[in-house]
Amino acid sequence: MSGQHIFLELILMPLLAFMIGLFLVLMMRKVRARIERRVGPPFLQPLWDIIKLYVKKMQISHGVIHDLGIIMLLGGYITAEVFLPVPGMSGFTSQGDIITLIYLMMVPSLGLALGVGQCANPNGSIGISRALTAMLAYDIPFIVVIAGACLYYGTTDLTEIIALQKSQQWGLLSMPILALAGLIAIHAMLGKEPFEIYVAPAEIATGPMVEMSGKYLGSLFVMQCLQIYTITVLYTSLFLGGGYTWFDFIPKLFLVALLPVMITVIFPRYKTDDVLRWLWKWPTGLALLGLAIVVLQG
Amino acid sequence: MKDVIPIQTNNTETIAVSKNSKNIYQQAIDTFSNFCRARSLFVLHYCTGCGAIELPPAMTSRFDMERLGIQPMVTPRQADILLITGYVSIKTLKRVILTYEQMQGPKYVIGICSCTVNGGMYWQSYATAKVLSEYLPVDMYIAGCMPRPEAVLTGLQQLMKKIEKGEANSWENYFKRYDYYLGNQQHLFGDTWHTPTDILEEARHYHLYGAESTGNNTARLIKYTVEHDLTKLDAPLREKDSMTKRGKK
Amino acid sequence: MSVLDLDHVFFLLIVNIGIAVLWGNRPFVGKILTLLYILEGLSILTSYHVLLSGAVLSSSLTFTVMQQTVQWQLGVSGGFFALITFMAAGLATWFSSGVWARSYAPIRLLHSYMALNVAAMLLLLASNDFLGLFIAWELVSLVSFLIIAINGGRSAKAAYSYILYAFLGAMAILLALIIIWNATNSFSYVEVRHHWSTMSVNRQLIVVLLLITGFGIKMAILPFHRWQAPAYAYVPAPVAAFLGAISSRMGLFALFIVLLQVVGIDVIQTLWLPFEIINMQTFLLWLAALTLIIPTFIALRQTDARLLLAWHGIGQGGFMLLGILSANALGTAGGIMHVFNHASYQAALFFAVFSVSYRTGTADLDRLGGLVTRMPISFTVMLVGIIGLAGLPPMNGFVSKWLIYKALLDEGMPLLFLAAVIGTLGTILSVYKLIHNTFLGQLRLEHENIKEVPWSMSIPMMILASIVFITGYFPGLLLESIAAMQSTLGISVVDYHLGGVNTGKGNLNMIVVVSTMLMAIGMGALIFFVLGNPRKQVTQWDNYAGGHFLTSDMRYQYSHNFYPGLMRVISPLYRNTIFWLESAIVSTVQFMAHISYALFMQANYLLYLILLVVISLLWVLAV
Amino acid sequence: MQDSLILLVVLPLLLAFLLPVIARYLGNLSGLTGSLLLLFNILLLANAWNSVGYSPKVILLGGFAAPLGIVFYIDKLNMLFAILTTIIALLLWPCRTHNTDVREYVLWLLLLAGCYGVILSGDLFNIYVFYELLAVASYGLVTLPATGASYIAGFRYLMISALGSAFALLGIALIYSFTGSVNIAHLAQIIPDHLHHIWGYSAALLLIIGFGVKAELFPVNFWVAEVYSHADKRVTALLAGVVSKIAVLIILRFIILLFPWQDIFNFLLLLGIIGVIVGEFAAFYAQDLLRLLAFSSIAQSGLVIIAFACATEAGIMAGIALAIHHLLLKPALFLLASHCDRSINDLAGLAKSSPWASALFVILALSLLGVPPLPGFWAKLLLLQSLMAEQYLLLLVLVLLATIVEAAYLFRLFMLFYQRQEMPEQKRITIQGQELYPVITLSGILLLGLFFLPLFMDSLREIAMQTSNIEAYINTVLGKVQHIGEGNI
Repeated sequence: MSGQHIFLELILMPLLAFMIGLFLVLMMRKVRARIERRVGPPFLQPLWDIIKLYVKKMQISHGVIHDLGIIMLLGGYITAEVFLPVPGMSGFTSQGDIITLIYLMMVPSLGLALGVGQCANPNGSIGISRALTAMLAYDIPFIVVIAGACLYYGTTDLTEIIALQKSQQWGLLSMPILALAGLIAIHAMLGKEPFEIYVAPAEIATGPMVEMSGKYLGSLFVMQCLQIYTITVLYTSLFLGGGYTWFDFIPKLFLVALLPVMITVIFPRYKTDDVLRWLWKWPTGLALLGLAIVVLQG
Repeated sequence: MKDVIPIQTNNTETIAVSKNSKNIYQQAIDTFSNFCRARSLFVLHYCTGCGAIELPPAMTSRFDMERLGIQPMVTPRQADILLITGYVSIKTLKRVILTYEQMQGPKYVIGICSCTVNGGMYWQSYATAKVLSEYLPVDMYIAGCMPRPEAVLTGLQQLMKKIEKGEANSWENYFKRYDYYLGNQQHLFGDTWHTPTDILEEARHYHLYGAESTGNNTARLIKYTVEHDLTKLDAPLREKDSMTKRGKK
Repeated sequence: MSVLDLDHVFFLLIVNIGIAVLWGNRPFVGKILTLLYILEGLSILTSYHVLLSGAVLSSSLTFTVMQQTVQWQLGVSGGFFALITFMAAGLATWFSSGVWARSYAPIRLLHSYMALNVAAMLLLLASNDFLGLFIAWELVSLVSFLIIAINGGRSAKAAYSYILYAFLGAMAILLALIIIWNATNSFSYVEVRHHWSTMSVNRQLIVVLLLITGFGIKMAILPFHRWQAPAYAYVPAPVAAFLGAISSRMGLFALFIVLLQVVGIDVIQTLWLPFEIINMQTFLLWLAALTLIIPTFIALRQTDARLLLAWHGIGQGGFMLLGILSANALGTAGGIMHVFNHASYQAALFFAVFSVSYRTGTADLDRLGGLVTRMPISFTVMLVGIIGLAGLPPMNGFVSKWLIYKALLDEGMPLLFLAAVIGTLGTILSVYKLIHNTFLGQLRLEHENIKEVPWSMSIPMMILASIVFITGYFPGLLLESIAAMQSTLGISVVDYHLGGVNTGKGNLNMIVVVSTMLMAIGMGALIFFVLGNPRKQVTQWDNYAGGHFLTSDMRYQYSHNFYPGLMRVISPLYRNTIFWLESAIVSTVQFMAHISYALFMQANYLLYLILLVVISLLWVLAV
Repeated sequence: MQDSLILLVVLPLLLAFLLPVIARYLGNLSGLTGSLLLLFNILLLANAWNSVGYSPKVILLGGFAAPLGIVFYIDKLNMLFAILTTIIALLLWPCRTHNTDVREYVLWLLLLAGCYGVILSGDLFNIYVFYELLAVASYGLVTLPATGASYIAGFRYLMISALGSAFALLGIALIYSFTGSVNIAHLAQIIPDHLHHIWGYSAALLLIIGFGVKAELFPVNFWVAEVYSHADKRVTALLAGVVSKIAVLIILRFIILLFPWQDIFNFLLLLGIIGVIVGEFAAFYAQDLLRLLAFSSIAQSGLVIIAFACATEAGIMAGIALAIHHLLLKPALFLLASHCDRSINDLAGLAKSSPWASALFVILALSLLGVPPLPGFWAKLLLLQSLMAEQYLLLLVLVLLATIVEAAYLFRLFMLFYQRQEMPEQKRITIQGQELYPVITLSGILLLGLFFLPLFMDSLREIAMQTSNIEAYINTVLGKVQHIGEGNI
């Protein structure tokens, strides 16, 4: 692969991720509105929000680490995008496998946590405490799912996993229970109700975002786009055979994102304890069952 | 092309504030920015009075603010609009001002209900701040007791138009005419009134320092700060100090 | 290469001890000792290429007893650990050499004990047979006891409990040694390996368990983990860094040598615990996993930064063991690499924590906060350290953990992989608490005038932090020696390059990952700084508190009980079982002691005598 | 040449009777004569050591041949113990203490004569006689401080010891009534095969328990703690170091030559291990430094007994090594502790007032604990090896666990010594002067011996080989003549 080609992918992959992420966010808001019998936001609303936040005339920072956290957060997700294979582009996927990817996805969380910590707002700290707790909650079923999938495919290389699914069958069909557990895990990962303990606007004033304004909040919006994209692509690659072309890839992403959104609207919010208990009970149990089936099969 | 206005600070040093006259690119950017700002409004409801009850219908399925790009937000840091519904008592006003100062410009204030216009049915009350615009630069009043959601939405749409035209700049007045607003605030809260946000410093930073930014009232504030040597500890201690003093009275 | 290279190092160590003992109180001595440690490290490093080729550095020191020739030679594994030791000791001495040394009363003891520790450790690392290993092992235990007890008070108490555990371990090793001797009539590694199968399966099982117990106690594997955290937490900074970085890894080194070189992982795989319940390897792997998880979650509950780090040290030891026992080239490499990585970031973290407590006088996580504006260097070091400890890219902790994860997945051990990840998640939670409660959040009123620590303390920290980053960027630097180690031990060798490893089923190239991260962070910075208006920094009180006024005497810092929701769920799991067990044993011993003493001192001795004779005669009649 | 070794016994006895007379003329200098005597004894022994060589020798007293005559048996083991006894006695010789009573010298000399006699004697009755001599002398020595406590301790000692002697005598009587002989070599031919029944066992038990009193064998050692903590420290050192080891030596001879039965070995193993465990536990509880050392001494004797009870060459070697180690080390420890005869809690911060003494104490105690590479470790290693060779796995574990208890109380002690805590002026303890030179000599021997470890091990193995060679013993004593009568069995 030529250097030029790689460079192009380095720019293009995050950019595409951002754009698709914008539409995913839009879809989420739209679907939510429609379920609530509202019209919902205009087509470019997510973009307007981000631009508006970036062009705020006053930008309040709480210190260098506040800025650094935001930069880490953006940088972490931009890195993660390059390690996610999409149709036509595989970036650096062969240089870092799915384990690397999972841990790369934790870097933005750490960045956010640092930035929020520097804000010195107790609500923000509570939010981070809850976010990390939630991470402990949803990562356990998620890791079991990943382990099961990797065990089934016999590799941790995402491109190989996709290729295997193309030649055999989708992970969804061969490991339906793991796929279900994974879906619940990514629901929690997206931080949607009933798992949105760390945003909790009515309790802790949106937690980590409480002191975020202007482009800081804008960057968080960007992060949200990239996060949804990353998670859905990861799930698609693991269970839906990745994409042959962008035309079947993007619908898969939307489908993956759609399912949690459809469910989320009807829920209120769990307590932190309940999130932990629920996620450690049901999806983890399902995932372990799926893992057992994988182990017994192979 | 720059014209430099020398201004007087509390440290009696002269700093230069440049005022750019805009070229065409900047004008284009400004136009686009205003376009986006008008289409994405985050609202912080400061629901102190009865008018708050009219907001949920405006947000939910009947009227659906979100189709206009208006979303509720819960902290002043994230919000563009401060919606003040109903009467503002003096005690509440302190919080309103604090919240307003923590919002990021461009920021807009909408007073809903008659009470924010002239005190409404509380005009005789000793404990109510009657005219909100004496303490904060208010962009728009939506009168009525209470105004219906349609009125609220119409008001918001008018504000959006103003923003898109680039006319909703009254938030700059708070910096440019800080002395005036501070004076009114001091009139209500006493001479030791402080907030954590250093408005003069911000005005300097964002080049919003005007001729009326400082005056007798800000001098009083600065004097108090210097007297109590609270520069290092900043606003909070001053606030606490003032509160305890008032308690002694 | 001259044969006397190791003599040279030993000589330097003796000089080191001499200087420390004689002039330890002088202000300049710390610097000289640092130089000496560096010199020692360099003298090993200069002949390191020889070690990499599989040769050894031998010493002329030798003696023969019981037909066993005990001699000292440093192989590549020993050399690798020795380098870590010298790095830790050198930087720790440097850290302690400045203004801190002038205020610390027993500085001479500290220097001397440190030198003794290093010397004893080198003896251990260079030992070439079980006898030499055991002698060095006991020496290491004793000098560790000395250095742990240095502060008296709480640390002396911890040292006492340490030495008892250490003796338990030593006795277990001795028993194993005697059993081995009985079967093979030799102490040399080669001979023992050769005659290993002469032992019955039960004996093999007992020996392996005893060795694991003995060496494991030093690295505080479950259920012998209780001594370590208090022992490492209440000592002065350099000591804590040194102990946390390398001292407890001596156990790992010994286990590594014994299990992989002498016993052989293939033997362990074929051993079964009684009733064939569980394979020995699986048993040990789960022990390692528990050693990883339980101390990590105990660390999560700590409110003292030093204790928190010390508990994590135990947990990371479990990680290393997990890697080494996985019987996989990647896993072994990861386990050994984690020793180096852990040494670097753990020392950095201890230094950072002690810098804070040096300036503020406390390491209580409930009494700190917001120090980032006052101590930026310490903050940066701690940030690098916690990213390493948590095992996130781009720091070196990630690489070794990746290797271990990968090995566990490759070997088809998904549950152990899960356990490892749970350990990592727990680590992330608690290290964030560490950095948040120390450096982030609201700065306290009493810490307004705090300054950064002096250069003598911050330079070693920065060196460690850069080591953490560089070995994360170029893990091949370490993998080279690890591959050499694996080939000398005759186990499968990891396929490495400068940037990481190729497995064919998922690769890791840290050069690409880190470069991409740096570039992406650059892009992030570009987006952040170029777009939008310049930022304006505000004070920490300019903070949204629901419209309330924040005041300087009520600085809202969210620090105590940082994870309440999690704790409500998992606190019933903290049962202190081992604590109760330990107290039960202690009470039993005291009871027995009382009885024995009473037997001698109070009872009617003549009665016993007559009774004994009568009983003996009865017995005789029975015979 | 080796016949001159009779002088070892004769000269102290002679001097003991002459000394009151000498003292009348020489006054305080009379103590010196004892030292000179001991020096002479050392020369004598050193001279004899080479000539003993590979084959043991026998001295026929009065020219009568064994089994009828009285014999002194000399082999390397006996010589070694004699030499060590002499050296330690020389080091502990009380002539430097002020106002030493001449009676003390006499008692010391009697004690030494008893020791030599017990070591060298080749027949049961002589052993008994010298043993009694030794015992009587030690009663006197124990009560020398003339304090109430020392009298009580002495009385307790006397009671147990007397009972023990009675048992021993009973045992000898039994044996004599069955065999008509008291010569060990002769008995070694008869007893193992012909007395392998109830009376033989009874005799064995009575002898073991009888001599076990001095050997600090488990159930008959209740005098140890009291006597050691209240007697003069030099006497304590001698009793703990030398006398107990000599008694163990006798037991070793008995079980090797006379009663080589597995039941007896098991019995001794049992007593030994109980001794070790009870000793260590009691020491763990002891709040008084001297008692602590006394209990540790019991435990160490238990270890020696265990080693000997293995009754293999390796076991004997280990036992001798342990015995020599303890014999050199315990006197030093007791002397170091001589000024610290009170609650160990009062010793907090001792290292500050007497740094060298505490350092020495710690090193010696570590050797006691068996920390490598100190000499104690090698002795213990030998013991463990011999236990393992006999597959006494449980015993091994118990010994090792007891070591942990030992570590617990010793390290508690060390930590008290090095506590950073100022001692009150009036409580300050220093270890100095007279006690120091024997201590330094003894620890010097121990630590320097470390450099000759391989050499030492080899000679130990040789000694063990010689000791376990029953044939050689019998041949040496009885000559080539193998036609000894069957006695009256």
